[in-house]
Amino acid sequence: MMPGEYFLEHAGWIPLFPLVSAALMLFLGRRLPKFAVNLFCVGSVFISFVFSAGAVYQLAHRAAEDRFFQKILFIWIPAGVYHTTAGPLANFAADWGILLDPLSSVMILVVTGVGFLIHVYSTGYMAQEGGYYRFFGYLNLFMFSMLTLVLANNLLLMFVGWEGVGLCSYLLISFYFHKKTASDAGKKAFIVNRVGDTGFLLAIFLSSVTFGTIRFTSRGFEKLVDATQYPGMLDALNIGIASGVFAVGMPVLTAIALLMFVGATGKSAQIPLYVWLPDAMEGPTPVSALIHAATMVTAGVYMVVRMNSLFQMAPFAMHVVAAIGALTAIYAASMGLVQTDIKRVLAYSTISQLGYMFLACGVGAFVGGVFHLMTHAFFKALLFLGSGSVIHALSGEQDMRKMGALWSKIPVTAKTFFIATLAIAGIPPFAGFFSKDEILWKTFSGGEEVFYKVLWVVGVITAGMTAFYMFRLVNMTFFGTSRVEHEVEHHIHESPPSMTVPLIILAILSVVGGWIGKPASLGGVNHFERWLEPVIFSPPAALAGLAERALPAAHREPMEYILMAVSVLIALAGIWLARVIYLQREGLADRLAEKWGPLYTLLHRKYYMDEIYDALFVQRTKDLATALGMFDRGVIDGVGVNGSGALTLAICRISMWWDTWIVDGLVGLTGTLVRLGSYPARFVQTGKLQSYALVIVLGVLLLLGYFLRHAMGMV
Amino acid sequence: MIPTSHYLILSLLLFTIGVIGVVTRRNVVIILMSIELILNAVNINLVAFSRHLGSIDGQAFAIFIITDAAAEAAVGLGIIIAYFRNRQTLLADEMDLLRW
Amino acid sequence: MSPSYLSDYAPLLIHILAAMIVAGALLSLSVLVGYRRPSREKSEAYECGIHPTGDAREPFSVKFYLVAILFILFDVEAIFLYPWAYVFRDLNPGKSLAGFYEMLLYIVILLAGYIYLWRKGALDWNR
Amino acid sequence: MTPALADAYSLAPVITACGFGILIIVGDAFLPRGGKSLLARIGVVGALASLAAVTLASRHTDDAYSGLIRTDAFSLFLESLIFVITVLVMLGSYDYLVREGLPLGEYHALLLFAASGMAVMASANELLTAFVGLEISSIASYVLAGYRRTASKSNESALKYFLLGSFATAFFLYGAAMVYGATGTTRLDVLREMFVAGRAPGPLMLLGCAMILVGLGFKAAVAPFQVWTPDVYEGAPTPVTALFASGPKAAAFALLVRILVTGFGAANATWFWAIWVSAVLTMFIGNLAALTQNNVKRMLAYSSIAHAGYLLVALAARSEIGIAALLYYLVVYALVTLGAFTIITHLGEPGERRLEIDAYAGLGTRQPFTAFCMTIFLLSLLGLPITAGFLGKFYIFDSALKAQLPGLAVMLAMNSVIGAYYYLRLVRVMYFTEPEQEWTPEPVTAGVGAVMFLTAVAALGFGLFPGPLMTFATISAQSFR
Repeated sequence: MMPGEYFLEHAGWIPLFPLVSAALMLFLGRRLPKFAVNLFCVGSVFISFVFSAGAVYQLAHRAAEDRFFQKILFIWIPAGVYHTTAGPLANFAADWGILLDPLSSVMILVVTGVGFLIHVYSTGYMAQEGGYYRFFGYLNLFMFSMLTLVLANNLLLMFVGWEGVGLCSYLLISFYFHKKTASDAGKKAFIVNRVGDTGFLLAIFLSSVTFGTIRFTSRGFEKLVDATQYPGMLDALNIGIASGVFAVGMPVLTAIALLMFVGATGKSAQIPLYVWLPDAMEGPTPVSALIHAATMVTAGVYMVVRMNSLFQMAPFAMHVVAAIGALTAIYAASMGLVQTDIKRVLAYSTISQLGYMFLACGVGAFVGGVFHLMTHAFFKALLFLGSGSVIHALSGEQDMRKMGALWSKIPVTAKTFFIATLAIAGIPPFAGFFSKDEILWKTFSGGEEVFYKVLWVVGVITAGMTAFYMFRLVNMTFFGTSRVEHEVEHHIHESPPSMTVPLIILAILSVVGGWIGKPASLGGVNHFERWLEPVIFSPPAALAGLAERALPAAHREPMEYILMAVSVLIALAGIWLARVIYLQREGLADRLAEKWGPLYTLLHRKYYMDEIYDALFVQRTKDLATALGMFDRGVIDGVGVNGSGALTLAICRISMWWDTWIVDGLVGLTGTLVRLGSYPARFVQTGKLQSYALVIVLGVLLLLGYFLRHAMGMV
Repeated sequence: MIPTSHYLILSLLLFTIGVIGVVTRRNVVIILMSIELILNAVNINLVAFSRHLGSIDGQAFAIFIITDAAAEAAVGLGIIIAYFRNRQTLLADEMDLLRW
Repeated sequence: MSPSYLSDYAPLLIHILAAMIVAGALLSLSVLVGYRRPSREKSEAYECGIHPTGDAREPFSVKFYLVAILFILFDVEAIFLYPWAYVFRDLNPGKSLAGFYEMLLYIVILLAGYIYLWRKGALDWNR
Repeated sequence: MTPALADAYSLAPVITACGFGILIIVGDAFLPRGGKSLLARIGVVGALASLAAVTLASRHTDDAYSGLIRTDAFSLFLESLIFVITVLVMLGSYDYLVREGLPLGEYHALLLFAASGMAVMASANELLTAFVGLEISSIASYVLAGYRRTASKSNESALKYFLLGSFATAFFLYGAAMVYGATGTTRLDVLREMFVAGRAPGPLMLLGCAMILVGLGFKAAVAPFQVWTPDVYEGAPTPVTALFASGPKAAAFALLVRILVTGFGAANATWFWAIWVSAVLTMFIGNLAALTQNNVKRMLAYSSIAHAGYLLVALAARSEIGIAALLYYLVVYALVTLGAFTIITHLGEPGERRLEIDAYAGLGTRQPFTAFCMTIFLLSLLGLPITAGFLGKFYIFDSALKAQLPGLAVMLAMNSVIGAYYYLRLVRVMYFTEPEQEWTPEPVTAGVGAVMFLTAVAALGFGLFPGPLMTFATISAQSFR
């Protein structure tokens, strides 16, 4: 440990400040005055930010290859030596430890920095709401979970954070729990995420059996610590490659990578698990900004980049990631074209931009993905906060058809919002331009196959659509004629400084945030790429077929300029179109909607995906459950009771024994058998003692039959 | 000397009669009696095996089963009486307050 | 069938004969000496207090069950005394009385159950 | 130490529990009507003393009573668990008994007898001993299920439990007789020795094994022998249900492991698929049936079935880590379920009126501590990280994967997703729904509060610091080497 690394040494404290504050809020919050809530909650995040900044600063002072800091706080789950069918496995353990490297540095700065601004903003936005302390308690709990997620040094701890952010997301989406839509949305988010989580969990277990460890790397321990004691997955992978155990495209590696990506699709709202994110807009706007735009939803991207070594070893998984990313990008953008709820437009935009990030990862441009993650955090947080400010000014109105001409009435909000829009549309020199351009260029140059060219085309079209729907939003909200309802109009006011100052800071970041990743072709030095270089896995030279992606710089320059120009032009075209349709030609929008009726409806109803999911999964599960009940009441009681009545009349002379047998035995038996085949659950609980005895006897017969068959096989 | 297999077949018959009784009879007291029948089938089995193997363990086992059967009968009749007092019936198929 | 085989049963035979003689003597003595006042009840067969004729399925007091069950319980517990007696010598090697004390403990436990029944009034017919 | 004394040492917990049980019975006979609460205290002291006596037993870890009883880390682990459960059940039920006007003496004596039976099951090394333990605990349980003598539901519960229980026991006995006939012994370790030499188990032996599985499967409430569970759990007095869902289930699984691994280890290829199928059925039936249940008590009864399925997954792994995972999960599940049922007891109100899920509306604001504890229990049952339930599932999952059983592992994961629906439903009702009628829950008394607190601490503590418990479980699992 080098002297003067105070903040690095105490990087483990970074998540703790919000945790302490969250605990305080949830246990004592009700009794605290509002200013104390502000002090603790905003203060704790600020301290976290200071510690993060300090730690990253000290990390940056190390030599590039030394920029890893790992520390095990305590051994969480010691498993010792396991004897399995796969042979003994020594000292498998999951620890509660932190890993600070260039990648997690970027993440903690974004999380604490943007998080702090959003906390400040929330003090203004939530000032009039009930449950103020509860809101901030959850928000701080979220910060703790998110920081645990990004600082974790192993998959299981990361999963703890992963579940933690999911839980907080659930709590915050249903913050207005008296609204049914809000609590439904919360539940939807949670359950959809659980589907993804199952994939992630499977990936963790599969990794543990494959690599014998779930720690990411063994780098970054203090010099005194024997790193071989703490093997990481990266080490296991390298050793395995060297010894030939692991090869590119091995099924088990592909399986792990794909399962992880399933987890990522849940959390980062990709096809097919994206459906929860638009509904998540039921939560308060700062929550949308923090969780559903800037931080939590990017966890999937973070995970994929964190596991980039594994993904690079599984080209098929990479292709899947790229394809799903591109598909999600254009699909979500198309739905964003016609939405009228200001927050929903932004929600689809978020899904679309997350698709971009996965596209980047999928074509091997992990750095580009993280770069876009960062710039997106700036401008998308700004867009959400700005929309919150608009909603605030209009006393809660979210429908863009009831806005317009707000530019001069709420100038700070409008101007910052406009900057963010330029950034997301990819207009130079705003932040979004650099990151988006890098992704598109890397996609185009990702390989010679048609696959990459198609992806590029999709990306460029998406860029145009993005510019279009964002300017549609801006035009409908800030320009044109006012369609604001009369009684609302009088109350339009600019938000208080606690809200506008974060907007201004984020606006500055949206402008300059991209400059650290200025590509060499534009005369810059790509600091961002250099910074992240140590965490990107470069396969050993022995593995041909992976390394050839990096084309020599001399060849790509002319092409790169052309592509850059194309994407800017497309963006400008989108802006122009939005201007024509929504500002210059009154009524054109409606006419177009009419002319393209079915398409419009399809887009507007989000391709009916919610309905399809509902019909396919939700309703079926519910049906199954109710059917069990119905079947019992309907068929069994119907046939059993009525049928036995008729039978008794017909054959009333037959003895009681027979009667009982018919009523409870035979009907029960056939009923039981039928239900055994059809419904696996409540069916047997008829309450009748003898049907239970019958089930037991059937079980005995099955068991005996099976054992006997086995016995005969053995004799 | 009667071969062991005869005892086993007798035991199996008793066992089957007991099981059928449990599944088909409506009166809970008779169900209880059917269960006792199964226990006695077990006893016959054990004693027959005990003789066949020339080991005393089986008979010891049987004694424990006899005791257990008595205890079960005692507790069972107590429960049945309590049930009858509340419900005025002893029919198994009228017992369905608890279901689904 | 050797004579010695039959002679094994000689004590039994004597026992039976003695019993028959004593019983016959007592019975004939009572016939000769006793008063006789026949009544309807007295001339009926003795059936432990139950009417000897009529429907066998007639309901009778649940108390009979209780007493019967208690009887069976304590009666059946005595079954353990037989194997115990059979191996008594093996259970008490040398001069120790370990086997004896073990059975004593068993009886004490049964006694505890008996005391419980008695104090709870299970044996009180009139309750 | 004389042999007789050494034997007594290894049964010390059982002897202690029975001794206190008899003391209570006799005391009940002589104490005046007003002085019965003393008996409850004796009961708690007795359970604690039995727990302490486990340390006595640990001094003599070997075969005892000429091999009928075996005291090893495994049996000590389960005995500790069983008596901890007993203490907690007693603490949680005092107020209930007073509220319902039920006699205190017999209740505590029966609890102690049941616990001693379970302890015998945990250390039985022979089929007859196992049967005696099984019956001691079962007969006490039958009576406990019908302890609310005047309530029809309680009668019905007891009667169903009794008839089906003795039916299942009869199968167990028939199986034991077959095994005895096939091999001439009922001792599990002798059975193991017998088949070590490569002798294959014959049909009679295998059929015996199948029949024994029926009896144990019934006690452990696994499919298809789980049918009685919801009815009996629903009808029994709630604290008794708390016991049923934890104690006998633990003892039954202990016996299942002991018999299958030690006694029928040679036939593991045969019983493996039976366990596999049963595990799948149990998980799905339990979880699916719980989905639409509105009675909280019954819902948790179904949930307990599902958890038995998870435990079977660990058993199907047939490895030491599998058994260790099973033991770990058993502790976590038993304590958490106990806590949850204690809360149901506490909120039940006289006559157990408050059992519907709607009755829990608004608990979050009316009694935050209770709601908080319930939430922890539910999240732990659901298996959310940081709670012990998560780690329990993780260990089982892990053991299944390592035993090359990806199918079971995936189904375990699917089931925990299904479980989320009904566990979270209750959480949502507690916090986010307002009750239709105003109500105030009874204040939490010391006993109930202690149970809630202790089990909640366990649910979190074992989740954050699983080390010691997992070590104990791992050592226990090594008893079968």
